[in-house]
Amino acid sequence: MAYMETIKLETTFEGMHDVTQEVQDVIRKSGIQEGIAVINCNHTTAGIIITSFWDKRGHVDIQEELDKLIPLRYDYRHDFDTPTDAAGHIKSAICGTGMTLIVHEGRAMLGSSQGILFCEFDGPRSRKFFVKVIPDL
Amino acid sequence: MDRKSYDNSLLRQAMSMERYAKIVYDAVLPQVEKLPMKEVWDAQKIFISGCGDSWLAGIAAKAAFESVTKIETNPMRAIEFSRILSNKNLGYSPNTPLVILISFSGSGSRVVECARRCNKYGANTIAITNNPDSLLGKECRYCICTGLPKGDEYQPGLITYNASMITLFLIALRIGRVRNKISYLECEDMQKELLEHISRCQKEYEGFAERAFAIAQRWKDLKAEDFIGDYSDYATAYFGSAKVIECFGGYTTYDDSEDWCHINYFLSDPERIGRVVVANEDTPSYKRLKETIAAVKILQSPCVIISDAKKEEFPDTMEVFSFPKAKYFWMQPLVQHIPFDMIAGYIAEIKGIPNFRKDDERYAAMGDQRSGEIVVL
Amino acid sequence: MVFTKEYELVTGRDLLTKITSKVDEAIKESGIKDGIVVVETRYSTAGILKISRHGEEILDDIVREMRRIVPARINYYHQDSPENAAGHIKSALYGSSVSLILKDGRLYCEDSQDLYFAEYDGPRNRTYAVCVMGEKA
Amino acid sequence: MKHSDYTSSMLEQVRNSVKDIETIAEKETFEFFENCVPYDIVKKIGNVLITGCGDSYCAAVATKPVFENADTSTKTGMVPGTPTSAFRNIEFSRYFNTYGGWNPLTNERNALLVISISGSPARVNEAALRIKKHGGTAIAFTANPEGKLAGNCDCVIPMVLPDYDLAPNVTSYYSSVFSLMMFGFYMSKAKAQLSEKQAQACREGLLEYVKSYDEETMERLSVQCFELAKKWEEDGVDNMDFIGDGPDYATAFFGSAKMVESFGGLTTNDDSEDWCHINYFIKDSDHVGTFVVANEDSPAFSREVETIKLASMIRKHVVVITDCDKDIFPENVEIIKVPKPRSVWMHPLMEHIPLDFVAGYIGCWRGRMPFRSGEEPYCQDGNASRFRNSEIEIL
Repeated sequence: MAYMETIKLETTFEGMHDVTQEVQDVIRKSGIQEGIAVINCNHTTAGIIITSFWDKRGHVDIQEELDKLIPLRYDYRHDFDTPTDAAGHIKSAICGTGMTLIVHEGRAMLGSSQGILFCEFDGPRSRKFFVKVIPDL
Repeated sequence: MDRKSYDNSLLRQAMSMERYAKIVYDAVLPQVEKLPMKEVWDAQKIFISGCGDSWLAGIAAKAAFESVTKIETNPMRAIEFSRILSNKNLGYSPNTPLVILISFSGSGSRVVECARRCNKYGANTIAITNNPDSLLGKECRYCICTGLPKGDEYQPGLITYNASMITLFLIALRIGRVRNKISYLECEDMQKELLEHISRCQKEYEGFAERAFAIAQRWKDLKAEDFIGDYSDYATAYFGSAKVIECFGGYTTYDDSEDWCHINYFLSDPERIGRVVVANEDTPSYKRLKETIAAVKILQSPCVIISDAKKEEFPDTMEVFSFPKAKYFWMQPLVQHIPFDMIAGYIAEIKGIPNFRKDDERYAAMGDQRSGEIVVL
Repeated sequence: MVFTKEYELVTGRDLLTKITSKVDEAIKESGIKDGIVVVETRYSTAGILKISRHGEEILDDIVREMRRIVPARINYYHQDSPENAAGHIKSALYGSSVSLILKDGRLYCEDSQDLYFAEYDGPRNRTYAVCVMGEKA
Repeated sequence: MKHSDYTSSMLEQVRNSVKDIETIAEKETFEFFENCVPYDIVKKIGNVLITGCGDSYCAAVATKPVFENADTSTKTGMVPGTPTSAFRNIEFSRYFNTYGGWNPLTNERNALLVISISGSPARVNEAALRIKKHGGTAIAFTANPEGKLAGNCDCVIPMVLPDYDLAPNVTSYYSSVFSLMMFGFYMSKAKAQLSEKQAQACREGLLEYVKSYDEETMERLSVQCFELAKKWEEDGVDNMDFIGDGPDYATAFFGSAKMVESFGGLTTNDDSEDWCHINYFIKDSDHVGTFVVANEDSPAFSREVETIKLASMIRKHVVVITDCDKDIFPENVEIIKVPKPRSVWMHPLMEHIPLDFVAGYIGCWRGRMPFRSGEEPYCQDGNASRFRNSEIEIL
């Protein structure tokens, strides 16, 4: 039986929020040993990525480099909201809003330095994302 | 009767408006320029709130905010903002809405309540106050001090009303500039024009005072004053009514040009009700206002018209206070309340009634506005 | 001898205003035939550019690329307005003066290039100066 | 003479309110609204704008919460409704988005509810034409489905209006309020913000509230208001001050308008906070009558209680219209107790009744013609060309 849970979090402005433990907890709670886990968030100015947790200053680098690639310009065509929102849409599209993980022996198979990050490209906001764990047939 | 012996606070304040405007302008401009660009951008909606005159300053500045920033702007009664407004309107997106809270002393319970409610839901707040160390100044994310010298004469509020408006206008210009809705040239010109329009009008006041005194003598025994104005000019009308009450406790009522025709047209004893209409030539409802003035004429009420149009535009039985045209129409509320302030001030002085019913000890029951209960919903 | 003349103009948003004829006028007025011409503006959100004469579309490309390299971001440390903050940088990077060689009463670049006043935060009232140094013939 | 010996068209309207609303309700069912404004039009409404002149503007203010909070919860709400604004007619037709500019992204999601019983004033027609010019939908609430306004709107809700002689209108107000509230439920139902069952419960709650103004209650209110009005006439009360917050401000405003229409009385109105800053200082406090609408579940109730205390210290004639018990208020204020509805937003439909009674009785004594008809100088504009023939400008 597949298992799904919604995880809520309060983000900060351009915050990088470690959600590795939350995801692992859902997988553990599901009781599923072998299968896949799908993570997705339903926001367009946030993203979910995997990156190294060896040095957390690297997370700031990610936001900074993204900001250089996709600056908070005020003259995007999408000017209905704010520059942060317009740039956030692009950052989110590039990073992706979810991923699929392999579940093995009751855990997501992540490398020793890998972790899952919820990236806020606007914020502070109330956010949520979904984790669904599906067992092998 | 010698006008000089009927000097009063509102008149003195009106006469020194230019000087105070300069003080406020110089104090506020550098503070406004420090408002961060990102937060200015994040404002998708603006609320302006405060009690009494401060709320009116918000209404007076609504047209300015809309024309200069192109952001939806809602002046709101303090109690509506803190208790009635649904919290869905607060903090639904980062730093939005932008809430501007106005209080000269910064200590009234209700505005503090508004600020705390914003903080609870994540709205961005700017306080406009003369006391940055006040509770309001501390609760808000940004505090703009109007910089009026302590201890001068500010009651009943006139200079403080103007200070709020000047500050609001400068904030609007800052937002418009950051969002590139007005160019540098326009912004510079508007800033300059703010003070220049006040100076230009100041020259008229000596003559206005003369006429105001004559009107005050005729109007002192009227039953009530009825004020009419639309949109931003509704603030001018409402403000006039507030001054009547503060100065001599007179009976007043107010409405817009359309609803007046449906309701207040029917007030009894029209010949004993003084009517005041604010009708500017460039306002979109100017023709409507003129129709309303025609209806006032039917009733033969004594009538004062405040306008930037020529005297000849209106029936000759009516007293017209013509103001110089403002280069930017939204600046008119800065000055147009002056004629009726003068009239109210003179009536009070002629009748010998002190401001805020200080002659009647029962009214002292009001006590301190700070003591009210604060409820954060 | 040294001859200096100041000119005024009203700019538009992102507008490149051709000033070649004014420079020529200053040179003629000075009567100098050989030497150096300097064109400079003293504003920090404007500049003087020397641009190829090969078609109007080059001007559009230049404006677009200048904006791409220095976007009008809302998160500069300098917090006047996005256009203004970017304008300071554009002015510094792209230069606010040019020096030209004057030979036999003609500008060395006369056949191939035009001089432009570049506005980075307009519209505004601006001035620039042309200075001609050299020997009268 | 007893209170019931006095009759006038206005008093008749008040006395028959319950019966009349029930007649209206019989016709105005959910099916009725569905026939007037089909589901697919209602569903795409993203922004409700309500406007009208005079009383109709009051009805807009009174019913705003119903649209905003589909769940019609008692406190400021959480459940998504539809963003709603109430406009003074002149503000909508001349100023709304005039300076800020219209937003093409949301224009077609705007729906303007224009309220006018006769449909003839220029300004309401102007408003309807304006919203259509900018891509929105105009929905008329009118008792004259053949009238000008109906012709200018995309959809028409033909209101049922009982027949009375010319008088300051009370029927038009409660029928507007009821129709708007019902339309609010219908819209929330169509947008699936309320379930079929919840919408029905809202309607039933409302009708139950109407019924709670039973004969006994009406009799009590009539007597109390009669005595009150008599006392005020004797004491020479010559100015009335009305206080209310949020939807209750509509009641205060409406009450003040009725005094003007009925006998030309001088009135003013304000909210409970600003009253303390301004109207508190009105002179001659012994001759000012003050009405405060203060219901227990109103989010502003605690402020209203403070304001009532203040008012009672300076004024002799303070009347509180409330659904809660006497003991919370100072002793020297007169309490007019009105029935408590299931939810606080229902109040504006009925709580104006005491004010209407006062206006009606004083109107009888002063012997003024309704709307001063036939009286000089008012009659010089007898056919109300001041608002019927006003020039229409569509901005």
